Parts: sequence; C-alpha cells; structure tokens
Amino acid sequence: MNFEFSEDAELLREQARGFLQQNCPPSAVRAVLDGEQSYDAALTAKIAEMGWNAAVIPEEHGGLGLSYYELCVIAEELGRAAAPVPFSSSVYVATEALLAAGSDAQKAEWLPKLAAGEAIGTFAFAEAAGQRSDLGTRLANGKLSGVKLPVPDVDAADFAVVLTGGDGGSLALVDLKGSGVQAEPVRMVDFTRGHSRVTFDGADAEALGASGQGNATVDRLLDRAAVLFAWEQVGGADAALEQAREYAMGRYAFGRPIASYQAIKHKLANMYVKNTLARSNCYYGAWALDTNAPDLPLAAATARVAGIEAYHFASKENIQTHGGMGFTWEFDCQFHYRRSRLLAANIGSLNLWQDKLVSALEQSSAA
Amino acid sequence: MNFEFSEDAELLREQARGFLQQNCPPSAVRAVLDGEQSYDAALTAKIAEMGWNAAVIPEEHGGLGLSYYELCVIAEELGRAAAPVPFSSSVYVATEALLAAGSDAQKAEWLPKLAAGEAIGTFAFAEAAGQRSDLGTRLANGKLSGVKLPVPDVDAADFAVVLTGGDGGSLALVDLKGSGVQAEPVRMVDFTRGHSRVTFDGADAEALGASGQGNATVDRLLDRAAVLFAWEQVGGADAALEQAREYAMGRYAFGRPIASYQAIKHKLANMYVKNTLARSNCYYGAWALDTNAPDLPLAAATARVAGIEAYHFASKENIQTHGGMGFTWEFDCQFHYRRSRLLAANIGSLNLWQDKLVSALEQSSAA
Amino acid sequence: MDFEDSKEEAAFRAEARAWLEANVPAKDEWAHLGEVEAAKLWQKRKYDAGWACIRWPKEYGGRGGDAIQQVIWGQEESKFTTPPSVFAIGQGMAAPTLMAYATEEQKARFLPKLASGEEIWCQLFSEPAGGSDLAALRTKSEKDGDDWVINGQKIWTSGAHYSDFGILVTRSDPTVAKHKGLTYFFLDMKSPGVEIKPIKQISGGANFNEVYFTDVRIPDGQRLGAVGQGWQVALTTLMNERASIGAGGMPVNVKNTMALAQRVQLNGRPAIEDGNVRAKLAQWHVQEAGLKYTSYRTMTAMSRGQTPGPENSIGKLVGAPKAQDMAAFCMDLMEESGAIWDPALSEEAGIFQLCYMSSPGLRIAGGTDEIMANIIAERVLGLPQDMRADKGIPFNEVPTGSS
Amino acid sequence: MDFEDSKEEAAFRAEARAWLEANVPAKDEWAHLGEVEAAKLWQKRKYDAGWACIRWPKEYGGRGGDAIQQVIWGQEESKFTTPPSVFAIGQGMAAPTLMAYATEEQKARFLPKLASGEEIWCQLFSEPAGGSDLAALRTKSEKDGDDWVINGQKIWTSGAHYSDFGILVTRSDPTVAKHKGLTYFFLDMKSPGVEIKPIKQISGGANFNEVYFTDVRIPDGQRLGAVGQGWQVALTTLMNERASIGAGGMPVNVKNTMALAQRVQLNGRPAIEDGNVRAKLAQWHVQEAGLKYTSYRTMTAMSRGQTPGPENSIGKLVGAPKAQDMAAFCMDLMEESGAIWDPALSEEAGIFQLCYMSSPGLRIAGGTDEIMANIIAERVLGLPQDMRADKGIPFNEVPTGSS
Repeated sequence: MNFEFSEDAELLREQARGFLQQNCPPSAVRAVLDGEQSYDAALTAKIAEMGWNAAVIPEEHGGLGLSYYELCVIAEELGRAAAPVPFSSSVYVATEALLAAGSDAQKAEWLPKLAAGEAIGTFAFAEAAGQRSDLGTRLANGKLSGVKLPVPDVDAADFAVVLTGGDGGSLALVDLKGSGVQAEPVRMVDFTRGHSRVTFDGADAEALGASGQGNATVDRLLDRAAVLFAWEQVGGADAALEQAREYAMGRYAFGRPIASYQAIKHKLANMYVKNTLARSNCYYGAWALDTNAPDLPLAAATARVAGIEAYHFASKENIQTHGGMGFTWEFDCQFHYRRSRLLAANIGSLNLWQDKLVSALEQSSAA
Repeated sequence: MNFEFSEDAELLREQARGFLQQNCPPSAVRAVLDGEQSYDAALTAKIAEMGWNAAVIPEEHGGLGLSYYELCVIAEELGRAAAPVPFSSSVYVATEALLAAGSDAQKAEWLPKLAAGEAIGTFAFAEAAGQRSDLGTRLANGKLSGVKLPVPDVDAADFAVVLTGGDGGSLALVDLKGSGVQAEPVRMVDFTRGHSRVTFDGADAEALGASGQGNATVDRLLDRAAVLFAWEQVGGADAALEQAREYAMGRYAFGRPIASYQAIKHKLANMYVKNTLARSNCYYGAWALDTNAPDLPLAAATARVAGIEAYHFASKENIQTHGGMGFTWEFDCQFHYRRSRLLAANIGSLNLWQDKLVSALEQSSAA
Repeated sequence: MDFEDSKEEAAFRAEARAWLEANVPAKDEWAHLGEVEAAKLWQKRKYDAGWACIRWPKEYGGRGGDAIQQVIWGQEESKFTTPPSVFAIGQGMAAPTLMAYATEEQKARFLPKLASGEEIWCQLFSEPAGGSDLAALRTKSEKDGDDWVINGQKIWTSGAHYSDFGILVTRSDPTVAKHKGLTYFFLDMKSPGVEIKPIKQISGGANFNEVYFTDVRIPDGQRLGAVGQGWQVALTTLMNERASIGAGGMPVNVKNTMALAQRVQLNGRPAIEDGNVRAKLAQWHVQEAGLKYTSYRTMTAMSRGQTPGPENSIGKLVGAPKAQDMAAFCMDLMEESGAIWDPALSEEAGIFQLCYMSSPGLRIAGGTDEIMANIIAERVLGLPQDMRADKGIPFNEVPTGSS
Repeated sequence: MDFEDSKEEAAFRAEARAWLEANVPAKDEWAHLGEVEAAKLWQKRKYDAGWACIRWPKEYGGRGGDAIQQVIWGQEESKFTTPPSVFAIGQGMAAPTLMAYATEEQKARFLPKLASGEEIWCQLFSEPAGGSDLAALRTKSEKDGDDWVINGQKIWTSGAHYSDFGILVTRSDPTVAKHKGLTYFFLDMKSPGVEIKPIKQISGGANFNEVYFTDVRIPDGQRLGAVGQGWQVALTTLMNERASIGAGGMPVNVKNTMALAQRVQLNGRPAIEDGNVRAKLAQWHVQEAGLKYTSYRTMTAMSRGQTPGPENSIGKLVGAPKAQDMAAFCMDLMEESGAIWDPALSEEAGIFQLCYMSSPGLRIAGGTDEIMANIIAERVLGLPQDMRADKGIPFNEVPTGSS
C-alpha cells in the first residue's frame, strides 16, 4: 500500500507553494479583483515558464510527460493561492481535449505551443442557465455559428474547444483571434477569473474528433477535469481553514481567543473533517486519473462532490469565523468565497455530479 | 389577529397535562415497554371517561362537538407523555373516516360507541415496505380478503377502516372481532404501541363510502390526521427538549454543568428553533383543520414535515445530551426516540409528505 | 383562532390605510431626490398628520399608540412604495434612551425633531476589537473641565455620514472591570475631530462606516446616565433594538426559488420534478411558514399587551443561513451560468448572486449565528452563560490577543 | 501511488493467509461453544503457531512484528469467519500498560496468558459521574497495611462478567487537584467485594456492565506506577486504545441502502430514481469512500513506521451519525413498514432498525461526537482547550451538581 504522492511530487509541491507565495500573494489576487484586467498576465507567463502547462503533455509534443500526480499537486497549490490565471481551462480541459480527440495535425499544431506557454486554450460548452440540452451552436462547412455563455478565460485564450449541438453533439476547435468571433466580458461572482459571452458568426473552425461524439467526449473530459478541479477546491478549502484558524487564534472575545469557544472549535473541526474526506477522495481520483482506471467516473464524481462541498463550507464558515471583518472588501476571505462558487459552477454543479456519482455506483453494482 | 388557542382550549391543556402526569407518568410507559401488554388498557379507559375520544364527534352522534383546537391540545399532551394508548388510530383516523365517508347507518352504529369509549377503531392501509401501490386486499360480496401490515392498535380495536385495491381504491369497514380475521403481533421499534399483521380471509365487511373513492378519501383523511400527528410530535419534541435541558443543567463535567458548553447550548437552541417552527406550523394546521380551509393540504404537509423533523432531532439529540446514560434501558430517553420513529412512519414518511407539500405549493402558485 | 383584527385594531387599520392612500407621495415626487431628502419628505408628512412614531407620547411628537398599532401601521405602510426610512436607529434606539436618561429640556429639544425626521441619529457602539463582545470597547473619554475629550474608533455605524447626532459609549475608566468603566454620551456628528469613512462590503454595498474620534469634545451635559453607568444605559438602547419579527425581506425565498426550478432543467426534466429540489423546497417552506406563523403568534401576544422577547432571535438565526443556502442552491440550478453575476444576463437580474454575496453579512450583522444561538440558549432556555475569562478583571488587564 | 504491498508486506500477507486457510476452525467446530470458549479456542491456536499479538515481543508471547504487519494480519483474518475476539481490551490496553509499569515478574506471569487467551482482562476506568470527564472518578482507594481497600462504582465495563483481571484507576487523595490524586492498580476480578451487573441498552443488547467495589482489597504490589501518578499511567492505557481506522463495520451503508432503494417505490418509481435519494447516497458515498481512502493514507504512513494520530477520530465522528441518519432514512423508504422491527418481517432481518436503535450508542461510547470534535480541534488543529472550571481546585471542592 502506497497511498501518498511520490517524493518527486512532494518536492514539486514545495516548489510550487514557494513559487506562488512569491508570485501570487494575496495582493496579486486583489490586484485583479480591484483592477481592469481579467487575469494576472505576468503570473500566467511565469507559470508557463515553470513548465506547469506542459506537465502532462507527452514529450513527443514538447511536454514534460509527467504523471497526473504532478498536475494534481500543481492544481492544489493554485487552488490554495486562489491564483487569478487561465490555467484550469487551458490545462485541465482544452489540452485534455486535444490529447483525447485531436487529430495528429491538431496535436502537432497546438500541443507544442501549449507546452511552451505560447498558446492558451479554453472551452465553451454552456449556452444558458440550467443543464445543457438543445445546444444552438453549429459547425457547418468549417464555419462556426452560435452564442456561448459563460466562456472562461477568453481574454487570455488563443483557441477554444466548442461543444456544438445536434445528435450526440460535436466538438469544434476555433481560433479565438480569427474573424467572426466576438467576445463581451461578463461579470462573474468571482471577479478574479474573466469570463465572456462569445458570439461566433461564421468563424473559421474545424471539427475536433468525430461528429456526433461530442457529448461522449465531453463526459470523459469532464471526468478527468473534475479530479483536477477537486484538487484546486481542496487546496482552496485548506487555505480557508487556515485563514479561519489563524484569525480565531488571534481574535479575543470576553478575554479569550474565539478559538477556545466550542462553536468555533467544532466549526473548524467540521471544516477539517470535510477537507480530509475530500482530500482522501482526491487521492483516489488522482490514481484513477493517472491510471485511467475503469473506476474513473465514480472516483471523479466522488472527488468533485466532496471538493465542491468542502470548499463551499470552508469558504463560507471562514467568513463567519471572521465576524464583521469577514464580509468587508478589505479582508481576503472573499477570495475563496467567490472562487468556491466559480469552481462549483465551472464544469457542472453539485446536482449533476451527485447524479453521476450514483449512476456510477449503479453501474458498478450491476457489473 | 388572534393566533393562539382559546382560553377554553388552554384550560383543557392544563387539565390534560395534569391528568396525564397523574395517569401516564414515565412508569406507565415503561410498564408497557417492559410488559406483555401492547397498550395501557386502564389509561385508555380513563381517557375515554375524560371524553377525549368524543371531542370532535358531533353532539347528534353522542359526541362533545368541540372544535379541533381542543383535539390538537389533547394530541400535544398525549405526545408529550408518549402515552401508550390506541388514541391516534381511533380518533384521528377511524373516527374521521366515519365522519367523512360513513353512511348514516354506519355513523349511527359506530359514532356513539366511539364517543362513549365503548368502541375503538383503527386503520389498515399499508401492506408492504415502500409506498402503497397495487394493494392486494379486496372486498367482494361483503367479504374482505387480504393481508395488511402493519396495522396499529389491533389488540384494542373493535373495527378497522381498510383500504382495498383496484381502480381508485375503496374503503371497507370490518369488525375485527368477527370471523375470518387473524391478527399476529408484530414487534415495532416502539414497543409501547402494539401493531399487527392482519390476515382477512373472507371476513364480513362493508363498504365505507363509494367504490373507487378510497384513495382520494384516504388522502383527505391523512391530511386531517397529519395535523393531529404533528401536534403529538410537537408535544413529544418539547418533552425531549425539556428532558435534555434538565439533564444538562444537573450534569457536571470539568467542574461545570454541561449546559454551559456551547456544543450543548447550541444543540438545545437548535431543538428549540425546530420545535418552535413546528409548533407555529401546527397552529396554522390546526386552523386549517378546524375551518377545513382550502389550504389544508399545504398546511397539513407543512405541519407534518416540521413535526417529523423536530421530533426526530429532539429525540436523538436528547439521548446524545445524556451521554452514556441516554442509551441505557434504564433511562427514559428511549421513549421519545422510539415514538418519534413510529409517528414518522405511521401515516407515511417524510419523503411522501415533502412531495405532497411541494405539490400543494405548485397548485397554489398555479392558482 | 382567527386572522382578523379586533374591532379597535380594524378601526385603526382602516384609518391608517385611508390616510396612506391619500398621502403616500407618488414615486415621481421623490424619485429625483437623494435617499435622505426623500426619507425626510415622507417622514415630515407623517409627522404633520400625527402618524410618526406611533408608540411615542404625543408631547414628543408621537401618536400615543400601542405596540400592536405600531405593527399594524407597519403592515399597512409596507403595502405602499415609500421612500426607505433612515430613522430606524434614531427613533428606535436613540429616542428610548433619551426618554429614559435625558433632561426634560433635552427631550423637548431632540425628540420632536427625531419624530419629524428633521434630524437623523446614528449609534456609535461597536469597535474593531469588540465584535460580539460589545462591552470590550476602548474608545477613551477623559474629563477636561466641563467637557469630555473622546479618542478612539467606532465601526459598523450605519448612516454616520448623513447623521446629525450620535449616541456613543466610551470607556472612562479602564482600571475597573469591563462593564463598570463605561460612560454614555450623545454628540453632534459635525463636532471637530469626527472623521467618517465608508466600509465597502464584499457584496459591493457600503451600508456601514468607520468613525474616528480625535480629541472630540463633548459637554458633560450630553452625558446620559452617571459616569461609569454607561453599560446600563447601553442596555436600554439595545433592549429597544427592533425585535425582528418574521423572516421578512429575504431576497431569495421559496417563491422565486420554485419559479427558477420550474424554468430550468435538471437531468432532462424541469428541475421542480427532481426529488432533491422538492425536498429542499419543502424544508425551506417549513422554515418560512414557521417563521411567518411565529410572527403571528408574537403579534397576538403584542395585541394582548405583551412585549416580544428574546425568542424572536430565531427569525435571524433561521433566515440568514437559509438565504445563503438557497442562494447557493439556486446558483447550482443554473449550472455554469450560476456564477454569472450580471444584471443584464443573470436570472432575475442577479438577485440570487447578490444574495449569495450579501448573506454572509446577514449571518453576522446584528449578532452572529453563534451569538443568536447563545441568546436562545441563555435567555429563552435559561442555560448558563459561557465561562468568562474577563470576569472581575480590570479592563486593561483582560487578555486581548493580537487583534 | 499504488495499492500493492511492499515485497516484505506481500510475503507476510501470503504467509498469514496460508496459515489462516489451513487453521481457521470450521464454524461447526465452535458454533456450539459459548462466546468466551470459542474465542479462547481460536486465540490459543493462533498463539501456539506464533500468530498472537503480532507486535508484542516474542518473550511475552507475541510475534515481534510491526504495525503494518498487525494491520495486514487483521485484514487477512477478517476475511474468514472466526470466533469474535474478547481479548481486545486485555491485549490492546492492559498489556501495553503492564509492559510499561509492571515488574518483570508480573510481565512474565501475565503477558503470555494474555497472548494465549488463557486469561481475559477488562478496564475499570469510567464512572457514572465521570462521562466525558474521565479523570473525575471517585472510586476510593485507601492504604491499609500492605493492601489498598477499594470502594466505589465503575460503569461501561465491557466483558467484566467473564474477565479474570481488570485494570483500575482510583482516587487515593481527593484533597488535591483532579488529575493528581489518582492511583492505578490491577486486580483479580474474583476478589471478594466485586459485584458485576449488566447494563441493558435500548437496542436490547447488554455489552457493558456496572462493577461495584465494596471493601475490595488489592495488594500494594499490584499498583502500577507511583501513588498519585495514576493519571499518567491511565494515559498510557488510553494512548493504546486502538486507533479506529476507517469507518468499517457500520451495519447500514451505501451498499445496502442502495439495494433497498432499488427494491422499494417512491412516488410511483423505484426510489433509486428519486433525486433526493440520489443526493443522499452521493453524500454518504463521499463519506464512506473518504474514510476508506483516509485509512489507506494512514496505512501508508504506518508502513513507513509512523504512528496514527488523533486525526483518526474522524472515523467515528463521521461514521456514527452517518449510521444513524442512514438508518432513519432507510426506515423512511419503507414507509409504514419502516417502524417494524421484526427479523421475520423486516427488510434484511431488521438490520436498519437495529442500527437505528444502536447508533445512539455509537455516537457516545468511546467518546461522544462532541468530544471527538474537541479532539480534532485541540489535538489536530491546535486550538485552545475549553475553559476549565476545575483547574487547580482540590477534587473534593470541584462543583458536581446533582448527578
């Protein structure tokens, strides 16, 4: 039994944490929160220099060919720092889409650029409130038309993986810098992660994978992404717990630290429990992701449900622990409260993943 | 605005509480719990003498013709005392079934006896685990056949209102003392309320109400019964809170009462909150029951859902507050823990009533 | 049991409604005015007609009515669109304190202008280091001739920037136990040395202020209660903090949640058909209806002349976390779009997202969830207070940590 | 990351499994025996073959193995149906304390018989007035010549009625602070003056006893540790309370709950299709899987030679309330039949109802939910202890209330 990350991965974690403490302190998050930019471009560039974008891209495509454990470690640390970067869209989804469904030519075109940090990708799946059905976007004769909302990280991205409608759905690859693409910024609950409403009006695009396989591919992609999102969530949830703990130890009421009151002690203990369960489920998710285990759908849904809940709880009760200061703009508690909601929405909600989880259980009990 | 019970009803409450303190102390509940009898026959007789069975039966049928507020008060006090008597089956369901669907002859035969305490009724709706569907019991040519499980209070009851299957369902009235009726005791979670498996094998029975109207009648009956069950639940939940409060005040750990620890304080505050919301919803339920308001389905479901949850929470956390002693046979915490589960099951579960509640909301929002 | 007014109540309600119908200003009469001017316009009109401050004695500009009349007035007024009030703190908290502790001259000078809306008051109690431990305040008052000199900082002061006067608790003696060294004043908010800074919230709003005092002078005549008795005076103020009746006014509720669930899809069907959505709606309806009918019971008690007690804390204790839970749940129902907070694109102009961002404040302002649970445990159920580490210790020796 | 044994672990596992396959007694070999006789039969067989007490030194009858071997042995043994052990307290708690505090002679006398199962021990710590405050025990020990005379009452003593010996903490000096006046002994359970009464639980079981002491004499030679040092000795015992790894053994779990939901109807469809049922199953699976994988991480740490710490409290803190919630939920799924608790009629012979009635005990025995949360808060997160009203006060002056 060896159910911990390798020493290499742990070394990478230390390195990543140090790097982000240096390059993504709270002031960097706040700069995006308060400023006009939708992401931290300098940090994004430095992360690319660190090679994180290239982690799991095979060496033949210019990547580092590391295991997914390394990527999970990076995800956790990015989540802990609430980093305002377009990493998840590009690395957990767009890169994976190319790896899973890209033609040799598509891989050859984009993967080296992604690995080198010369290109950033994103994904455009959703169109309206509620669950996806009857998507209106279509690819015909190399031209893409339709409206996608919300699309993450458009400001930073060079291309997007777009889910189009029709029987079974299809995926398209579109150059976001080309003509026929119009993006308007959309304000999100999390101001530190730019999102847009993107109108494709006959934009040049090409099919990614076989026609009619889009929905199935997206399901597989989201299983993989869910594990990585969950690691970001666990990182964020732990950071929120740590914020709450520090504040509760230093804040006195009635002559003693508020951390000595059971209402606060048990609140933090509950955070710890949820975070620990989520982390352990994420370990299994990492294993299933790296080994592409048949169990991945269950492992991914379990990690995602646990990650959503742990981060939601920790981020809201962190504010509560801070009392009045917690809901002021001046304090940093808001970073995780905003981010937790974004990550909960970005690749489909708790409801969706709870249902997927039980479907996976049904399949494994029927098998 | 007059949203409290009348002075008469409050007087009745005092009287009822005094009567039950006298005649249904914990030792009386324990006698049934530990003994061979499935209910307290002496208490049952005394309650009949008090006229409680007759409360809402019209005077023309030998009843007292009181309002349902009085019956709610009685229900609350019976619930508080966890009284081991066949009252709810007879008064909240069987009597109501006769009032709602009985022919003049049936009313004339049974209501005076019910009012005088000379007869006790019960109901037999369920047949198997899970929600009712495809009931197998049938009434044909005055003969009833089928198996009902669980049937409450059969040992005490003279007749039963039986739901039979077929299109729309039908109700039958059957003399339990007649031939073709075989009852075997069934052990319940709550040992203080006798239940049975009843086999009807061509038992003499007559239709109650029109054929094919049974399910609809039962739905209406259960709405009415739900309010009264909810009052029992609120009474029990308050008793459990009071037990917990008393124990927590007197029990010391680390040199101070456990009631001074926030874990216990907030637990009891939560009980109080749930009990208060349930009680207030029960007030509205009482009004809707007494006035037969169009809103009764919503009011009843709201009271029942609140009552189930409040009693469940209070009865389990009462044990928890008692620590080790709480789960010993010797202590009385078990009375409410057992009873809360019985009342939660007896006329359909939380799931069923939550669904009914939202259906009622949908209807009222569509109206 | 009924939902009807008594005969007297019905007559009062009819009179109130008739006056309101005739006198509520049309929206275009005040829409162009600032918040404060609009509020003053409406308050003055009520005052002139004898509808201001229902329960106050007539000599101070009130109506001389009772608690249930106040409730009925509030119900009727809330049926109209009127300028939002900015007088709640002055009329609801400062005025009862003045009535109890001010000189006759002061009452005659200040109360009618509070009733008429001519002057606005704010409350200067909370401090950064205090929080739930309100009495742990540090703002210093030192006697200097006939004046007191005030130095320190207050926080969470609603309306400080438009207030004319404020009620203020200070520490006049840090060498005695926490509750014993306090002294209570009122002051002119335009006094030299008073500086006001708005506090921005994570929801984007700025309903509160920080107020800094630098050598602010207050005449001794503006002291309320004896030196060192400030806590007793403050309790009078706090007891009059408006009993929060009902769950009223939560922006996300069963109604708009159910409507959303009827509009969006979940697992290929309208979300309203999903068992989890239904179970949650049922639970929330139990809470909403329970709070509503609890408020009916409170009103019944009030109409019998009783005063609402600490049991009314449940409105906030239940309502605030419920609003947060419902907001998150509704955002989940919108899937990816749930994280959009853009009035032009979000369902119902972003009310769910706004509620998500403002509900943390609801769970804290006016007493945290944890304090509310303590109030119910201690004042309703009679459980013991938490153990106090500061009991009987001189204030300046109480441990304070780093904050 | 992998789920495989190291080479050494795999070899050990294979050896264990081979021995087990050859030596586990067939059920009919022990089904006719009493609980204690059956347990002794199996223990003796393991002992004779060197498989008893994996981690103990060989000189005391153990195998001289390490922590991960112990876990592997446990995993393999649990795959067979064997007589339930009655030795956990003796081998897991009494023995480590003897190893630390007993004389060499005593160790030689008692440890091998503990390992072989020839003698059974019980633990006499808890008292009626103690509860979560374990050290608040009152059972009196007074020196009388070379003996100590014991008077008082213990409670929650598992296996007292079939135990040969017991470990016992007593109060030898009530005039000093709570933790300072304790003295620790072991005694022969057949000593005159020891009286044992079973405690019936609400589930119907009687796994615990009350033990009364009336002038029971214990030779001073059976004292472990110095007079007044009983608390330190007790901590040694308690530190060895088996770290609860995983959520293992909850009678109601996702598997049988899901199976039930597939069998019964809800709103006209199989309950498993209901969104609320699915949401709850998902939540519970997250907990079960989370505990399972947490135990994998613990085992990984153990196989690297680390000792499991207080973070393992989460197994019980999560598992016990979950069992209670799931039991109630399953009973709800059965509608009216859910309240039937009759092996002949209930689903799965009444396992859900039994769990409903026994889960309150799970939430309390071995540390209440509240104590477990405190342990995590204090020992894992490093938060301060609760304020102590009994700190430094002579035990006989500590307030005790009516109980």
